[in-house]
Amino acid sequence: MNVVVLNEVRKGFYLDSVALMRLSREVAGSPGVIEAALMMGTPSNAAIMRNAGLLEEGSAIKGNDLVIAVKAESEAAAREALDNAIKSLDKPKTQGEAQAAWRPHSIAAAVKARPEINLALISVPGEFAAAEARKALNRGLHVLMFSDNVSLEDELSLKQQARAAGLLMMGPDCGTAVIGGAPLAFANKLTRGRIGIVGASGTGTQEISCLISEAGAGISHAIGVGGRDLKKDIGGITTLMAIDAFDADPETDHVVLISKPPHPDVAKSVLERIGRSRKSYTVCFIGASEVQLPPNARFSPTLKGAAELALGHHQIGADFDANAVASRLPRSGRGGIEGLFAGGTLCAEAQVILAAAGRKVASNAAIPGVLKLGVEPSGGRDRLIDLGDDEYTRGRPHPMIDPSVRDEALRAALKNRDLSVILLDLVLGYGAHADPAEHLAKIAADRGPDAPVLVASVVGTEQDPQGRSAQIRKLEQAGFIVAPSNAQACELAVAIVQNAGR
Amino acid sequence: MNAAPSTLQNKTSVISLGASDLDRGVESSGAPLVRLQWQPVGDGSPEVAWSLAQLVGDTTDADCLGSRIDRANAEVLERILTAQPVWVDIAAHASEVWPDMGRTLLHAGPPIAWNDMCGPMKGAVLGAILYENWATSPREAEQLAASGGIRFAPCHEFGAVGPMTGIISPSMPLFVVENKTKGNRAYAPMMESGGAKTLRFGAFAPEVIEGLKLIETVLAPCLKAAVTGIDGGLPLKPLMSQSLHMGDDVHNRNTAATLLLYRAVTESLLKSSISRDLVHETLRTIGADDMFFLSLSMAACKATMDAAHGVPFSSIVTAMARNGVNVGIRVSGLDGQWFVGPADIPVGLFLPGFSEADANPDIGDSAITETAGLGAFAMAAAPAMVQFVGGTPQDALRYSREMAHVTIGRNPGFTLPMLDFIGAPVGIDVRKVVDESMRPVINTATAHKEPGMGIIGAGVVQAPMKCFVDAVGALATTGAR
Amino acid sequence: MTDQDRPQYQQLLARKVEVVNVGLEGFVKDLRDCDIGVVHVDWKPSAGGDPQMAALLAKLGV
Amino acid sequence: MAIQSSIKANLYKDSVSLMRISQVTVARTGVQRVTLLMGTRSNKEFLQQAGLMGPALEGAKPGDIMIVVADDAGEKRAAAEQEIHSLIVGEEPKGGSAEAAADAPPRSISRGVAIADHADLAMISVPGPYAAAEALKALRRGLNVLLFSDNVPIEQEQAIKRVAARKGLLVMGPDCGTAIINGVPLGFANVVRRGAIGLVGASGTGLQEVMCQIHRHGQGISQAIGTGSHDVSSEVGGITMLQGLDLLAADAQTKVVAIVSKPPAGDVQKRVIERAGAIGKPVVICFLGGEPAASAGNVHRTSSLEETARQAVALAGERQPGGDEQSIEALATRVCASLAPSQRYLRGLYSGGTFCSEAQTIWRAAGLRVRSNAPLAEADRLADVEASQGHTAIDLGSDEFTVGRPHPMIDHGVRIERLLKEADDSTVACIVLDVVLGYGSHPNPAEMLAPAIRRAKAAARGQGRELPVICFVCGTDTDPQAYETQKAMLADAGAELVGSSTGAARAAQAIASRMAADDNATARRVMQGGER
Amino acid sequence: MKLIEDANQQALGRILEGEPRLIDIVPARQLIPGLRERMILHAGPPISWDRMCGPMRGAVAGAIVFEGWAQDLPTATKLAASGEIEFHPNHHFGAVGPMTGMTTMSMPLFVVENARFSNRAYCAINEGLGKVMRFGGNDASVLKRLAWLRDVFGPTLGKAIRAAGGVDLKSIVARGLSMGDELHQRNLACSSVFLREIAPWMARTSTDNAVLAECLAFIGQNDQFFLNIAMAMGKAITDPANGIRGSTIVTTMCRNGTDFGIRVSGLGEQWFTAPVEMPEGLYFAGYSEKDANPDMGDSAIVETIGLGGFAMAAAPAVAGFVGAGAPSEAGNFTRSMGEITVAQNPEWTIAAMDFAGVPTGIDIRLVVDSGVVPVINTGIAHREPGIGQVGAGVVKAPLACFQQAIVAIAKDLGVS
Repeated sequence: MNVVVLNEVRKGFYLDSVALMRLSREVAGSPGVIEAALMMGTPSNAAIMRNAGLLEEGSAIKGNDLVIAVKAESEAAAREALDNAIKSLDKPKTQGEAQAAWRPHSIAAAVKARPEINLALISVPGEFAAAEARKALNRGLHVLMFSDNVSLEDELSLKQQARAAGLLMMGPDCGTAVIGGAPLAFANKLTRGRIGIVGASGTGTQEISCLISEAGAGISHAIGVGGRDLKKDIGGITTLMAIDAFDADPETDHVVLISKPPHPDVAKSVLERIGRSRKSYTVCFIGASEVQLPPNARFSPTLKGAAELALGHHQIGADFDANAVASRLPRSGRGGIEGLFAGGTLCAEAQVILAAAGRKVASNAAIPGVLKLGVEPSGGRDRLIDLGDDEYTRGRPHPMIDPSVRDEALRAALKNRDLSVILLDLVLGYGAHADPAEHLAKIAADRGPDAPVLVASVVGTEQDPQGRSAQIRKLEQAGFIVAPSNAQACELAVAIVQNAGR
Repeated sequence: MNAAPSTLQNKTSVISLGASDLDRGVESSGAPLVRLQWQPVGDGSPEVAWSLAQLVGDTTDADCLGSRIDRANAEVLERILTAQPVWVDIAAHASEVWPDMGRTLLHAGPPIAWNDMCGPMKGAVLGAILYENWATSPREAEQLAASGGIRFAPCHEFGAVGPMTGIISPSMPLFVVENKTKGNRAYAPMMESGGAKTLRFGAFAPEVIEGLKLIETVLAPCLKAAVTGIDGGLPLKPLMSQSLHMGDDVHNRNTAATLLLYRAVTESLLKSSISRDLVHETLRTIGADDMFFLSLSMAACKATMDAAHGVPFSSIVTAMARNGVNVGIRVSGLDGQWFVGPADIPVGLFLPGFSEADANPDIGDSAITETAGLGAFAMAAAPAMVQFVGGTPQDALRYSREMAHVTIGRNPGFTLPMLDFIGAPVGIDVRKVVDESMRPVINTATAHKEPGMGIIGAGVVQAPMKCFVDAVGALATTGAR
Repeated sequence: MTDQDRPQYQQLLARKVEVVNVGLEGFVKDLRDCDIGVVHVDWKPSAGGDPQMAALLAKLGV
Repeated sequence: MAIQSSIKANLYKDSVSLMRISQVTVARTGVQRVTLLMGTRSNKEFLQQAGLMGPALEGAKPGDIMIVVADDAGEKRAAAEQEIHSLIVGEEPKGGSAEAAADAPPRSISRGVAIADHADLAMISVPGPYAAAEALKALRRGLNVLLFSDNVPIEQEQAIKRVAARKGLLVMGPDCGTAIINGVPLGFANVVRRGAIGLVGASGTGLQEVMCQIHRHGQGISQAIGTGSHDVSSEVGGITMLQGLDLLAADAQTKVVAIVSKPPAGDVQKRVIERAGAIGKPVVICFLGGEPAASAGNVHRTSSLEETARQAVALAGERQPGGDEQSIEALATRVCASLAPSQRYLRGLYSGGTFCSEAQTIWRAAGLRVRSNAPLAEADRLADVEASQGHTAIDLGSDEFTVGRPHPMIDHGVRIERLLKEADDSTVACIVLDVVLGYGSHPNPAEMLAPAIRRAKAAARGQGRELPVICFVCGTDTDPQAYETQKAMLADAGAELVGSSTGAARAAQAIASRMAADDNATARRVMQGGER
Repeated sequence: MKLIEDANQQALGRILEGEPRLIDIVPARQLIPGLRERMILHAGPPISWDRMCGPMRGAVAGAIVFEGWAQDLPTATKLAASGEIEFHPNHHFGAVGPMTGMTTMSMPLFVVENARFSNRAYCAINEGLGKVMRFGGNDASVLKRLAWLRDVFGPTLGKAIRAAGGVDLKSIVARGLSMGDELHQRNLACSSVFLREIAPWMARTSTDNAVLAECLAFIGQNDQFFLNIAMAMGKAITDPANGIRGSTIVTTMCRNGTDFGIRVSGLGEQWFTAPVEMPEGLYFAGYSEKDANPDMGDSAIVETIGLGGFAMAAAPAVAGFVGAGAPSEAGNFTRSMGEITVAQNPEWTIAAMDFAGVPTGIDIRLVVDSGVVPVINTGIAHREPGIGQVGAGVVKAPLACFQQAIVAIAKDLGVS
């Protein structure tokens, strides 16, 4: 057998002998290596190495020198083992369990401590968020930026930087994403499957992913892009990258794109990109009228409709008949609807449905064609309020985290003699309140005998920490009527007021 | 007959062992509950379990055997903690200490006959015979040993301790350590330099004999001059204490202690009348061997533990020693008896070219350091040591914490920085070893199983449960009489 | 095109996500519950909360 | 400022350690000033200059620690000095810290005691040969013991009970299946409300049945003390039973005491009855299977579990609960109507040993000869435990059935096999099953038994017979298994539900008597040529 | 920025590649050409007499008397206040000094040579404990010891060092780290290893047994003896790393009892200063915070190369000084310092951290970004001159220095 001995001497490099023995064992385990030793060059150590045939004759070493000696079956194996030994000598060490009690103060330190990290989830106050995101991008991390209040310029420059580095910049104001089953920020526990989601809207993504998951199909990934990604200024940078990512993902067959109606230029480039994709698409521009689509895409103006298209025309909540439910309710002669939404996209979907049903609607987060609340008098209109909007959340948590944000409005609505129906949504999942149904039930318990009908839908899955059916049961016990989806809750509200009007 | 009305008035707080299904009622009631991960004690025999139960102390029954043992143990612990081992002298020859030694060779571990000795021990015996000129060739030496011409006795029975094979022959110089508290003395041979080829690892080649002669003629006189130059001798406890704060366990790592010893003798040596050449040679020898202090560490521990030996009823281990075949322990309250069990092969790292197949079972008196609460018991002081068993620094802390479960006290003189300066656990109670089924851990070097091959690695080993089980049995029998 | 040649973001979906969490600590537990590796940063505003300094730093490339 | 000084001799500490100890002491005790220095000459000079040198420190050697505490308040100085000494020795890592959590879980009683919150009772269910040793260790550390384990050597049992008696501690067991101490259910135990009745029992299931019935009568249990089955033997002398009586006598919450046991050995029985007579509270004694005895003074004698529970509840002043004799008669009549003449024998398949004894007692009292693997009289021992013979009551919890497998209260497999086997026997008139709920028992016994009952009944029906299965559920509505649901599931399967073990045995006996009577009538009719 | 990253790698490389050897002991005037009569080098960034703290003034007065520029201390003080004495930082002359850091022409200095870059750095000999000039001591006993160091000890040890052919320092530090030293507050092991290396050579080169014993005893009884050598080593290692355009690596941290000053590689000789903080720590019996002087000395050069507070994990005993944390938490100091440094030094490892290298190369960007500032292990001087050390503890570098440096480097690189 061909035996090669290689020596390397590091002058004046002292290491504890025990550490060296451990390294010796590691190196000796390399392929093709017969024997290896890392030792300080004391005379007795030199003797040991000579006896083991590890030391070249005539090598002059001193006690302070570190000798790395490798005996191997080939020059290449010896060289490689030697290089590895030197590398492991010089490599920074990460510490094991002792680190548990210690927390890094910066992204840089976190990445140093755990080099496997590949994504930063950033939810610091908006004014600092861009700087943190930039640091994360600098370190080669994808970013999910939950924070909002980031300037458009910052958003654009971050997304440009990300694109240049081949990194995904989700957000700012990205409420949810699910990457490979990892719930990022507000997200539901979903069945895994072959449908992907690209969402410019957090609660929209949640509603669609939950409807799909509860219908028995599953989600591969849900990529959030942030509320402004499809604005003209940003140009859909992240959306386009997300489409690329899904094209490359063998786990995904079909993709749902959810957004408010984008700027026409951006819509054009996004749809054009979709047209080049090998996957089929469902496009949901909430409230938009039918748009010009490539052949591999279908369109829906509502979340439920989008979910149904993605499921292959499977009808969601088929056994829920809004008119039948409404007809069983006692009639009241009033007729107004008030919607109190935690999810902004759910509020938008409600506007679409109510408007389509011929209702006169006003909202603080009005979609095109809907009256903006507070701008003109809204008397006689249904009011659909997005309680996650800035005016309600300034200095307080989002209603998904703290449902009490909605309390005041709900109490007032319950006493409002002009209303027939109060429409509510309940968002479950990670990040959300631990038991929102219990909270709502408590508030509703004080209502008078002739209070408006409470109609709700629950965005969530059975696997969610709160448990979808448990939450529904709690609501039903408290006298709410719970529809299978937000869209159906809206339809029911319409049916009730129409019934009342007859 | 007394009833126990207190039972019913107290809030009930339960310890549960055995079937965990039975805990559910207690859990549901909200009563405090501690579940034990019970397993049969010691070697798993019910008889031992019952014997052991007889030895448990009882604060309300001062006359029961267990309470007597507890009192005796408190006395033993006091003796251990108050010991003041001081290096006072070098005996130029062992025969000065024991004038009627004759052709006696002292060895490590419990008693053993020539035929039963392991390879390294036999090699060391041959070496010692050659060194003493009782024979002129290894062959002749072997005949002499085999013919019964040599008396063998454990070092421990002579107040001495020897590392690895631990051979002490009449001409060898010895460290003399005195426990100033009790006035007893302990002895240990000097560490040979010369790398792998040493008598303590069973080598007997001519250069080994030369090395021993050098110790006798150079090192011993120099160190004698050095120690006599230090007024009152060199107190070892502060030095060892300090070295624990410098990463030593004073068993397998003596780097800092040796350095501190070097510093302590340098001045004294230079002031002495010894020639500069010899001084230079001595300083070079000590300076080149990071383990040089081990002999003094062992002698200090021996002086400490001997003072604690012989307290009737005590269940504290006063010696753990291995002869390469068996591990033997001595128990304070069971004077004159060894309790032995088969020695294990240390688990650890090997020098290049060697493997576990070459290893001799555990050998040497150096486990006296663990007996005195150092070595593996103070592993938290020496995180580098756990590398031997592939552990992390956290494991070092775990060793020191776990050993506290088999000891009765902590030594405030030997504190562990990484455990916030808590004292190292000390005073191995054979009852606790058996009750916890937790064997004392020992840091050790590994010898080649063939004589003369020397050190091939280092690691940790555990003393066999049988020693402790037998000691428990003996305590129960003695106590019952 | 092999997997290695693709831009990183196209590989993201095929990799196990490992997260550094900066901000709301509540997200950490959710991720851990899903067996996702996560390190939480004990975050304080960069540069002691001085946005100008923070911006400067970002430009100097932290 | 007063100065107090002392020496900790012969202990070296480096200056950093000493500074830390001083600092911690000041922080913890609020003492004004602490100075710790090794006794070197220069340190002594320093103390001299600082005016801190006390006479106690003159003799300090360089290897000694000089301790100087300064404060106006003497108690603060003392507290500080104590703190210093404990800090010098070092403090154990705090329990609950990450450090301690990293430690191996406790394996020994002594470590258990160290980490527990004032433990006062050890519940031991390790294998019998080891159990007494653990019990002794627990007793030595001042714990009462519930010894669930059986197969404990008798001399070890005697030894631990002697130690316990001397220390005023209680050893419940060996072979003690259940107890309730201060509301804490131990071993196999039902969830019952707390109340005025204290129980002492040598039998586990007997105690469970009595406490469940008391609960169902609306009363509750103050304490239930198990003694283990050997306690009332002459070797052990009823140590625990007598202790238990004393305990309940002294327990303020206990108004009435009830004892449930197999008949103790002669001298033990005498002592127990004597002691019971002297405790100044009403005592109900049920020595199951013993000779009937008359009540005297405060001691009321009963002969069934049901009667024991009723009597105790009555004495507790609650009310006089009624029996269910009438419904039992009705049941027997109804059941017998569908039986074939060949069906004459009773088969009790019990998981609870006491139920087996009680059934034998009741059946024997009605003049039936009952064979058993746990017979009241040796002459009635079953030759082959696997083969029933005439009227048979089997304790499936006894050793021959449980070696190497779980107790039938946990695993119903053996019982179900036996049930199906009995269903094949055309001479069987009815089968009695006990269903024990509570902690420790199977989480859903009815789910196991109901299908088996259906199969057994169907098998018999396939052979042209009806097979009545009488069940009673030993449990309460507060048990984890849900009493009513369990009953409903069994009733669904066609079982005849009876409210108590005693009732079940009586019902079976009534069936046997009727069938025997029918038999006679048939015989007569045949002789008279009236039939066919 | 790539420019910065590249510059930092270069600076780091220079730090890690240093080959410091102790080669001699030589009087200051022979080493530092510019060091003249009536000129005193001091610790920290530049400072004038009127802003000097008590101990610094005390030391200055002592140094003046020691050099014979005045007969007594009052005269010396007057002389110093008159502007007749020139003051400069040690750092401007390749030197460093602990605490007050007095360097004057006749003092013997350790000479450490960085063989890799052929530069040299200097530091005075550690005076031992008790009343010493570095803590502002200036009485006769202090001056007498300085004279002995100048006349006896320096020449004796210098001879031995030369005979030994110099002493390699990096391996001594590595050993020290494995024996509980962090090289700032604790130098016991390194001092002992140094003694072991040099004692045989002293025995060989000294002919006078009494002098020899005296010198050995001086080293043997001074657990901090090695600190001054380590400081000169730190200076020798960091100097070649200075002046690399764009580099944000800190090359100097020092204090003069009034100001804390840093210098950054990319900004050359420019000082960034801020008021120095009070150390937190433990006090010797009889003293408290009230007696403490703000932090002082060039010794923070050891933190600059990853030792001292940065290597706290190696010395849990020292962590005890901090008061706040338990010794078992020593590792957290080192981990935190890992956040503001760009690398670990593979040659200097810590067993208790599973042999991780000490955090090396302080990056001002990381400091400002994380708000984590360097921690420095330090001795605490009495605020009055001449009393000496009253405790030991840790002090934090003021964030303001680093912020100023960020602004300056941004400006230098044309970033705004």
